[in-house]
Amino acid sequence: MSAEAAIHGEAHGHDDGHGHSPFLAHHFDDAEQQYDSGKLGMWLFLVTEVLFFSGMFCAYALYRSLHPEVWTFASQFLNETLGAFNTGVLLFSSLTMAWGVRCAQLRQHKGLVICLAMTLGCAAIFLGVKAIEYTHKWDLGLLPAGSYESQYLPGMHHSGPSSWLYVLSAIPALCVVGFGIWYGLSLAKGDKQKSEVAGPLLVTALCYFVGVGIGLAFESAEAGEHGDVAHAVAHTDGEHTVDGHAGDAHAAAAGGDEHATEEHGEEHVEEPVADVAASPAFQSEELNKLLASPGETTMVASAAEEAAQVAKPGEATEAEVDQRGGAGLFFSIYYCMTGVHAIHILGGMIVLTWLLVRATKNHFNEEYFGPVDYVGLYWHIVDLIWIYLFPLLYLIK
Amino acid sequence: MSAVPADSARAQQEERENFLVFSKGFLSWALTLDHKRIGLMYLIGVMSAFFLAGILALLIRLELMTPTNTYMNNQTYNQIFTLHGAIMVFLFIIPSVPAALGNFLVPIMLGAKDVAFPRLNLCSFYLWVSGAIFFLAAMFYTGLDTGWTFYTPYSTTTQGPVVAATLGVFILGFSSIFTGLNFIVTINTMRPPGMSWFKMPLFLWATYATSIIQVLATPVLGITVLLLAAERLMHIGIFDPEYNGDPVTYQHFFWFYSHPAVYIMILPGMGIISELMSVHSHKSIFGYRFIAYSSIAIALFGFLVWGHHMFTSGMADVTTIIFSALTFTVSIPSAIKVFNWLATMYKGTVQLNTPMLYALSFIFLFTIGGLTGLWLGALSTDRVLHDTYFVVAHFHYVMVGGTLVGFLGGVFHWWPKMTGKMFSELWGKVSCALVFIGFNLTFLPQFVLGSRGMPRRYAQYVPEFQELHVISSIGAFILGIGLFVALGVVIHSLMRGRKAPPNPWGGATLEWQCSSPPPYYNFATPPRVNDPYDYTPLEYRDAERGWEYVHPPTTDTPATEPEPART
Amino acid sequence: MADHAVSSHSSHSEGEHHGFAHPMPVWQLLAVFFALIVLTILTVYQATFDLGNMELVLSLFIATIKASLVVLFFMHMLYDKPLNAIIFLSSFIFVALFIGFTLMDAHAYQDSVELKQVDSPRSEVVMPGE
Amino acid sequence: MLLADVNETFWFPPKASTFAQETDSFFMAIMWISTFFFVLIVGVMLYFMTQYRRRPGYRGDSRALHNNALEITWTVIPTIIVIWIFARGVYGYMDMVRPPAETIDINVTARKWDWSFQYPNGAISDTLHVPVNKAVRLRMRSVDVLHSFFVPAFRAKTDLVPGRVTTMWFEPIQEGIYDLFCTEYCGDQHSEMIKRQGVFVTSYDEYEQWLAEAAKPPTHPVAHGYWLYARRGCKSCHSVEPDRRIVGPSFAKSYGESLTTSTGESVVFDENYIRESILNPQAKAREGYQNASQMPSYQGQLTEDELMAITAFLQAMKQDDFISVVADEDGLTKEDAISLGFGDEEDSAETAEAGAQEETAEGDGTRPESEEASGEATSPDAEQDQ
Repeated sequence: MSAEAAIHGEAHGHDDGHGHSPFLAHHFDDAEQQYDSGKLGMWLFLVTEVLFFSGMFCAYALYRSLHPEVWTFASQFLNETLGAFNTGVLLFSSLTMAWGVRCAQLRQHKGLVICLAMTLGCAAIFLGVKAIEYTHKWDLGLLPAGSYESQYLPGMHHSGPSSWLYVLSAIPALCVVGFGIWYGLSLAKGDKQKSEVAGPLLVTALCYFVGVGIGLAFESAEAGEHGDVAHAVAHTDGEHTVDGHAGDAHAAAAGGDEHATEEHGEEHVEEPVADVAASPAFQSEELNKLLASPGETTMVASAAEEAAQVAKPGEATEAEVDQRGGAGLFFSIYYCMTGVHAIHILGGMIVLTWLLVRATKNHFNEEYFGPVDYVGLYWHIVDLIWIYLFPLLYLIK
Repeated sequence: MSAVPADSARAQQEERENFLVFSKGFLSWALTLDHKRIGLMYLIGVMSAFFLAGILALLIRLELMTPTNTYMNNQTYNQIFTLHGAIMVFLFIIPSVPAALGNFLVPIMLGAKDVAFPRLNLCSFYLWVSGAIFFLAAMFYTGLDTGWTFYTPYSTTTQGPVVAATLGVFILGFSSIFTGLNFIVTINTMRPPGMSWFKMPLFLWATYATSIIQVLATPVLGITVLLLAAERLMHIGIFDPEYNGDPVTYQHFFWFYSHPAVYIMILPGMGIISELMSVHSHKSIFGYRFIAYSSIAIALFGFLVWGHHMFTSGMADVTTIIFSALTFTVSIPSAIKVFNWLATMYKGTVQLNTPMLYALSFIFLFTIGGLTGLWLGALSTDRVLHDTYFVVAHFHYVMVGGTLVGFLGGVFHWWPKMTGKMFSELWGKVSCALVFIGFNLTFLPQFVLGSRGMPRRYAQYVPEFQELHVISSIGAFILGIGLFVALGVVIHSLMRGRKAPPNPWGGATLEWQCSSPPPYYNFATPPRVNDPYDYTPLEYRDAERGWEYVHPPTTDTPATEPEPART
Repeated sequence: MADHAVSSHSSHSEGEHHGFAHPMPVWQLLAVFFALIVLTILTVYQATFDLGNMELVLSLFIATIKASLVVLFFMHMLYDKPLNAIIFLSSFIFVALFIGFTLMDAHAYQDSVELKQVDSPRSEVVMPGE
Repeated sequence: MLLADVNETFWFPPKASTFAQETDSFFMAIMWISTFFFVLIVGVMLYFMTQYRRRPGYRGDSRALHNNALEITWTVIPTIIVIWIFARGVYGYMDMVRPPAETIDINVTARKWDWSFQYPNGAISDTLHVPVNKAVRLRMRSVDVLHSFFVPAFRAKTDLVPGRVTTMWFEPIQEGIYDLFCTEYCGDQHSEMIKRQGVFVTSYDEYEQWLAEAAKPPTHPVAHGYWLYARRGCKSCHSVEPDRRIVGPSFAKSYGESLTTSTGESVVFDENYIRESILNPQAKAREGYQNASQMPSYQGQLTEDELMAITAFLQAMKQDDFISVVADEDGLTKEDAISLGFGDEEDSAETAEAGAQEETAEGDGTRPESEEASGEATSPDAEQDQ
């Protein structure tokens, strides 16, 4: 082995003493040992990912099993169609990723670039849809426990895409412009390798807006036809608009109650009543509140508190579940789980871009495809986590 | 064989190619991928963290000389004990043995050129550095007063940089995960031919077990601190009773990591002792397989016992009893190790030098630490002793008497290999004696304090306890002096130390087959893999003041002399 | 270090030899993908029925089948070294331990919990979007 | 003074409850087992160290030894011992968590950084009074962070978890005065959240007598306000000496003053401000105190009358002579109150003596009085127990 080449920190990873691959690190004997080490390392990393997510699954299981009525109430605000669509998108990206590994192993460079580009595009669509889901909930006040806003109190009128969406879309928009310019320049210069990178990246950035568009379309379609969500969005979109009456909290809360009972039908009303009635802690808490309230002046009581007192213990309806802030806990867990998952998608997009650059430089072959395989493993575990998140959050009532 | 010219040529080459001086300049260290240099940088890093936290410990002991506020107010005291605990745990004990000594030793003990992922290794070091800077900056900026455990809801309501500190812990956690991951892959895929699992040095078994815990447990700490940060920033309400969250659940999350982390701290120390006891008794290790299996058993059982930190926290009775039962299972493998170490000395040739004295101190102190765990595992006594000074003394006996003393023993043992310099035996022994006496004087009285009911984390206390606190404080200063002497010994050896032979102690593990310090490529020729505890072919050479193989254990390997350099 | 320690290497199936690479056949990839899509549709469909407690079991059962397909084929676990599979699957034992103990404990002490009403002040929050 | 440290030993505080005997003998049993193993291990170690040390003329054997019988022995014997320790621990623990059917129930509320105890007849005190040889059950709540109730002499300890009611019980067997500690870290004054000689174990008659007197609060609003100040947790953070800061601002000479809040607003320290600061403490934090540890809200814990009484007390804190009386060692005694005109003439005669006695014993100015009879809404503690 040449001593010069083995100097650590200078030529690491470029020791061609064994002649097989320019990427064989000096401390490995052959490409297979290197590949196996990397693969073992990646599986171990996936183990840490599983345990990392386990904390949130634990929180989910805990609070779901303790407060099932909250889950029943809150999960109706999630848009199943969008969830299912996103599941499909992620599954498709998994397919293209797995196909990409195959291409790398078979030296199909063109195919690898296309597969990676499609995977990136799917990731962007996923994030676009997610952006719609998030901003829609933010507008409705469906926020984590500390800032959750009751769905039975007057609030802001919501219509069309919110300004949050513009904020979230700023970076993808910048990406479209930047990658567009880069793509144009590389085409003009005739730099094939650069244009092979810039093109897919431009498509990826555009895919985000495709996702946003699809999300908007589904969201409004859902709001139009589906009873569950219509109920949720009722005081914002529908006939029961109560905005502008902040002082009239009493009436609004009552109105919300009736509305819930009417639209919701037998399947949802029965359960929460039984559940809440079965939980004496809530009852006594409610009683305390009522008993303590006569002594209080209105000086510190906000409109919200007044409305809270109006909800009588006897009528333990969805409005009560809502008021108690338990629904906020659901959304805390929802945002934590999907948010951390979305961060993983973003991280995956960064390493996919790195792969794309290397793929255009023809780095991969049947001896050296480790990076594609490892990123593939990572991408699949992100998909795998979503496979569980989708039914747990969106489907199970 | 023209011995003299060949020898001097070899010496010159060794001089030129040793990893410390082979390439020069700041960047050659800062960007190095060499596991030995990274190990040394870690060593300096963790020692600085230890120095800082040690000074804080002395400040605490000084404050506790009197029952009232001596020179700190309560708030300062709370911040200082938080800093002491957090720095010691996250910046010193967890990375001390695995990251500093482990990085240096794991590849060499395997006869490999480097760890499996050198770049990840460097990345892990910089994560540690940035995590440390972040963490310290956050805590010194306004002062964190949550205790190192960040219990909710105190940590969600107190003023202070909790979010920044938890992010620091998050980064440090990743550093720890990457180190563990690297070692598992290295030990799995890079063992040399002939080194089967049961021909591995026991230090590697201990490191392997530690790495398993690092990979499995640390992510849970990651998500816990992340959720805690979210709790503070967005009030997600999972741990905060204000929003019907559950503080006891936080404790489950936290201890699911932090109890196994106790074994991240002690297992590598046990691995060091296994090596030291065997080498310095010049005696093959007793019950190799029992020690190896007990390391793995401790690592796995360690995941089942986290609840014993919560016996009074409001856990349900049934969980409490189950956790108590499981807790006792983990005491058995530790006992097995101690008995095997003792039996190793039987009929051996015990050399009472500095590393061996540290190892014997370890056994003494760890035995106390382990046995006092019996009171805390048993439910009725733990109800009384929980959160008192008894617990403080117990875990210091394990963490300081165990890990720190083991770490110091390991540093002295491998110091000649790492730096190529011998240290002063006399002063080394003096440091060991001071550390031993000072440590016992500090923490033995705390057992009595605890059983009499002195609660922990008290800035002020009732006057009855003063006598014992004063004794404890005096001990702490003796301990501090002992540690400074130890520091002086190693610094002196760097400047004045005599050149170390390749094998000063007569060790049979592979690291003693390369020169001291090793060349940057570790081994000029692939080392002979033999039983790591077979000392029969080793012979002491007065001229070199070191040990050499007299008859190679296998016939087909080349002569002892490495081949001349191939350039 | 002529060869490496972990020498057992799972056999390369199907006679295709690309060094140690094992390219998945295209039909397998497509079949797995369509199976996943069908299962997704199935799980969405079953969610429209009210099955009570069975719903949770059924949804998770379908999700587990989907996850197994992804792990076995897309992640090549079927063709990988057994060690990797053992490592990955054993992580779930620890997840089960963690979740199991925490849940068991929280349920056992629930009778001592007092829930409080959390104010959800819609009118007090100024929406950034307005 | 009734200091009950007569049976204090080197290892243990006084044995003042039924748990003490069992726990202490178990402690000593583990001690002997541990001592045996420790002496064995260290003895063998020292023997081997000297017997096999490297020395001229001695050459040890370096070959491996192995002995499965020995390995099994030192695996099995410790296993049996720890099983016994576990079983005995569970036995003692079951006793600690299973209260008998007949108990005296006392509600404990912990807040940063004080304890308050509510007795079956509604009396609230900041010290714990229990009769000897009767089982006592504590139902404990925390209003802010984790705390832990620990009386070393009773060998009893349990954490208080906000959002939950934790219970514990003990049966005192020896009359005396003991210490109470908080053992779960709770912030700045954690080490002062103790009741130094604040746990009184008395005969049942004395306990009954104390209870009857403790249930009567003063009727004069100022005295009532001070009474609340001393036992509802104000005292641990707010001093009554001018300009002395414990954690929060001093109460002395505040009423009617104009203050600056942390947001720079100017407010007058008047009735409304007091009320808001008690019910919603973070709304208008005073400048310089925004980084102080957060005060818990008293929303729902004080009645209207009690709020009025506290306001009256703060109003009285303008007067120098009143400040000097309440700021001295004994606080506001009955005689002081009468001499200042805040006394309750009708019941002063019979309770003054007992009250004064109580003062000197506790040294913290609490006095026996009863809860204001204000309908059902006495305190949330009382109701949540229903």
